[in-house]
Amino acid sequence: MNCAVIQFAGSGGDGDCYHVCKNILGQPVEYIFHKETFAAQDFDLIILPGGASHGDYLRPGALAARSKVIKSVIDAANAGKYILGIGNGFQILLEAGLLPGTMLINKDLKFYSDDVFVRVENNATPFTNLYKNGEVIRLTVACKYGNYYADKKTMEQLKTQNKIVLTYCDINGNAAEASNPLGSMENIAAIANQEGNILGLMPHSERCAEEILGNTDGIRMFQSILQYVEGGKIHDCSRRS
Amino acid sequence: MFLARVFTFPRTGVLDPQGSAIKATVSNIGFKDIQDIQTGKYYEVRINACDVAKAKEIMKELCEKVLVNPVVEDYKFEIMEV
Amino acid sequence: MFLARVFTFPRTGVLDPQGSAIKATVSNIGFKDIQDIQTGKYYEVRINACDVAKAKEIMKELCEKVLVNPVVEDYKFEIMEV
Amino acid sequence: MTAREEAKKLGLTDLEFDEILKILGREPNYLELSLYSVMWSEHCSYKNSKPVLKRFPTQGPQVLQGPGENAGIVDIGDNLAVAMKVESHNHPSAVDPYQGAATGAGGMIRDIFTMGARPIALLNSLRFGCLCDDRTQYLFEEAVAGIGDYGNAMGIPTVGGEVYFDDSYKENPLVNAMCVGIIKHDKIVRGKAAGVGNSVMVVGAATGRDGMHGASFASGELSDDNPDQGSPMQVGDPFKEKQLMEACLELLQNDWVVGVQDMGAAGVVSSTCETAARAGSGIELDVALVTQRDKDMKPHEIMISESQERMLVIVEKGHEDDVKKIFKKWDLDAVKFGTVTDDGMLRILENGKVVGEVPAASLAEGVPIVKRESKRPIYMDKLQIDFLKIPVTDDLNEVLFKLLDSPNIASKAIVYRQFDQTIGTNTVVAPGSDAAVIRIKGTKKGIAVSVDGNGYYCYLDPYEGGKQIVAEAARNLVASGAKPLALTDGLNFGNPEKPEVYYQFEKCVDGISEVSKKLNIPVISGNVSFYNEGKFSAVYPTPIVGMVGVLDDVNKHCTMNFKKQGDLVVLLGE
Ligand SMILES: Nc1ncnc2c1ncn2[C@@H]1O[C@H](COP(=O)(O)OP(=O)(O)O)[C@@H](O)[C@H]1O
Repeated sequence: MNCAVIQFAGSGGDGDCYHVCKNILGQPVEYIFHKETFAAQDFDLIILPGGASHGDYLRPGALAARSKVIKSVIDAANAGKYILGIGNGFQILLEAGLLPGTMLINKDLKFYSDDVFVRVENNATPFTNLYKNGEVIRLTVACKYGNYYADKKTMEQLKTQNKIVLTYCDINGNAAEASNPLGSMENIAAIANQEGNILGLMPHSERCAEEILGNTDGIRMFQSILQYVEGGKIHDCSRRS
Repeated sequence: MFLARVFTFPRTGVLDPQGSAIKATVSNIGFKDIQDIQTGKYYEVRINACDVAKAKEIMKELCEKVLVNPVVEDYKFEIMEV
Repeated sequence: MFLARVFTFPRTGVLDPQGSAIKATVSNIGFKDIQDIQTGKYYEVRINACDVAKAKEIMKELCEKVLVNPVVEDYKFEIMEV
Repeated sequence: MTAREEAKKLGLTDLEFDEILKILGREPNYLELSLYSVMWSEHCSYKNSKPVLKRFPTQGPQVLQGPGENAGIVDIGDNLAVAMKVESHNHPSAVDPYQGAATGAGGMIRDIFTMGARPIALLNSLRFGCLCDDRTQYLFEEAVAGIGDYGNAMGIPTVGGEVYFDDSYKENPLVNAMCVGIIKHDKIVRGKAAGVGNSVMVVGAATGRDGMHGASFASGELSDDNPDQGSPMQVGDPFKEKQLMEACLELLQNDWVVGVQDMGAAGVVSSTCETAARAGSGIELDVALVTQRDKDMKPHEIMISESQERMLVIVEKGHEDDVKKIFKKWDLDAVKFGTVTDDGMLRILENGKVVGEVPAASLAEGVPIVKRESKRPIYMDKLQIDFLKIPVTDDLNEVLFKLLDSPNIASKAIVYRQFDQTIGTNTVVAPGSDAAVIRIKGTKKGIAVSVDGNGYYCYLDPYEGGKQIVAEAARNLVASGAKPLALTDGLNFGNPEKPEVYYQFEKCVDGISEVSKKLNIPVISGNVSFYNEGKFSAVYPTPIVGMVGVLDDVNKHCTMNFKKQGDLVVLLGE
């Protein structure tokens, strides 16, 4: 699986995503600087990392979504490549119009950094197929604008099309108010686009991928994509022969 | 040269967590006559343009492409020559 | 009932990192005629008061005690009856 | 106004003015006086503390860089080293807690990447008045948000710190930040302006009028009539600093870089005279070439401005365009505005015309050292009590609840939850434990870091208090499985002109020295902040110690929670 990690101006989680692809998944990975473009066919997975692109000035992700590289990201998305936006990367996807909705400031107006439980709502995506539906996993959030908001119509669509992928919950999987620390609508932690090849998630799966860091619940997200992509390739080959 | 003053504010029905928090604080510290506070952003933009009409056109584009997030924000602007 | 519209903006000489970053981005994406962008905050406050003078007084206190950080911000407000 | 009167207005004493006359052999002009005024302030010159700081043990085979540079550096083996330093931003934080704390963190981070090290962890040490006070609540919340927003936007995890509340800090809160970076031995860069003819450049943000005379402001007590409080507050720009950090770390890979220095307090003047003094050289510069944010800036304003997110870079002649190219990639300015000379002078030009000229070393090191009187405070005798005479209540449960309810003992999660603790994917042990543990990617190693202080102990007995905090920091590291290597200190005290305060200062330093010698944990960097007083009170003597230790196998770290039922619980020590 060929991976790309976009480096927006001010990205902070780019190194973390690169590390996971290269050292944990053992896959080829390249950085792409925000002033560059790339060809969709060169990559299978494109990661928009977390951090605070452009200092989160204006609105988180707003200025990064206007960088030169975004055109390539959109082309890749249209070509059916897998796009994963984590944290600030999710916000950039929202600002770029690749996913619906937006992020408001957290409900207590403060940066929030802690482990949270999320429930897998839909494992029929390239990003979650190694999880079970309804499974509760532990991930780390770290953001000030993670309070997902969408208008009524969008929310209906997300629900009817089953595009809500992860929701905040308590350890037993219940979506209580207290287990929704950022105030997200419908406890949303991650959503996918209609076609299912773009995922935006607020918690940082890339930081929960190693035993030494005390949590490996996140690595399965990357393994899911790997399996999906590699599986697809084998499938392609067999068709060609 | 023209100066545009842009205000953005939460669209009707959209939550304004800052506004509610400030409102709660000011009630607590004794501002009994404050009914409601809404928060938004304010921009002053200086534009090189030949006339007001052109400046308006530029500002409309700037607001829609960059300054405003239409999912949650409405906006207004005023333009004056400076 | 009165409506006050409050604008805050950076005091002269105080850095406006947001404004500069937005300005840099809009130049990059082709807004050649934008000379300068300054950012501030905008508040709409609804006040119960018997007359404009009283509303003004309340607003002045609210701005100085809560809404504005005088170390880095200046402010203006307008009041209208609603 | 005579030059002497002007000097007085700028905070220089008669003795210092006489010294300037002696150095120059003539009367200084206003620009030159301004330079001496900021460089000879306590904040920049350490004139009140230098002789005492000499008592610290600063050597050891593990020390690669001791005090005197932007940060200290200690060897952790495998050609790797750790850079670290503590710095205070107390006075700015009392005026604008958000920006004061943010720019404090920013300055600290610059000190680390200036040396060529990549910052991998932040810590902080905070002291505020009682939380029942509205103003304190505001200061506390804003300072925490300010530090948090800056570090979070920089993408550097905050892994530890401490917070105490006590009335003695009500008027003058303490905000100290600590940064830790990682570097290869052969990539260490020092702040030296060496090599006649080499180019002196300013990189990063444009220069504005912000924080004028901030350094001398930090060296006076907080009061309403301090005129410097009227100058524009420094505002932090973490986005620009992040770009600056990446640009500098890229720049420092090149061997044509001669020296780099952070432009912190007293910006251009401190960075130029200090780098020149360290190399025994001089610098000739033209202020008109410095990129300016504000209109009509005067030469002295450009020289002493404290605009943030700027650095001084000295490169071999002919490499100016290489520097520009790197900085352009990160959307930053880089301009050559001076040249290294061999005459030891800091020569300031404006559009080619000389407007000031003083020996660089006299600014950096020439301040007349002040001999302060030191006197044991009387309160110390009154405070000694017999512990056996303290009555024991029947209901110890209630006492326990009371203790747990105290903000000083309660969990600090409301604070560190506002800090990104895990970005960088190295945080093995996050805040909430004795020390934080960070793994070093590409090796089996880890480091443990902790920051500790105890104003109460130091107030009761400055010497014993000083000893305690080093011991506590060392215990924290050892309990996490690390071998302590070195420490950095932040010395926060009241007005040193008061003999009782000076006594506290001296004794704390002696206590710290004593234990760091015994445990072989040398002091490799630090910071002194005096005049932490308000109208009504002075802060407790509050030295803090940041310590770093190494774990050869990071898997063998230890955390403090009970692991399983039936495990033995043993009390070690007396
Ligand atoms: N209390 C101290 N203990 C040890 N070293 C100190 C102490 N205070 C200052 N230093 C050293 O003196 C030098 C100058 O410190 P400082 O002026 O705080 O740095 P900066 O130039 O970043 O403001 C640094 O190398 C610092 O490590």
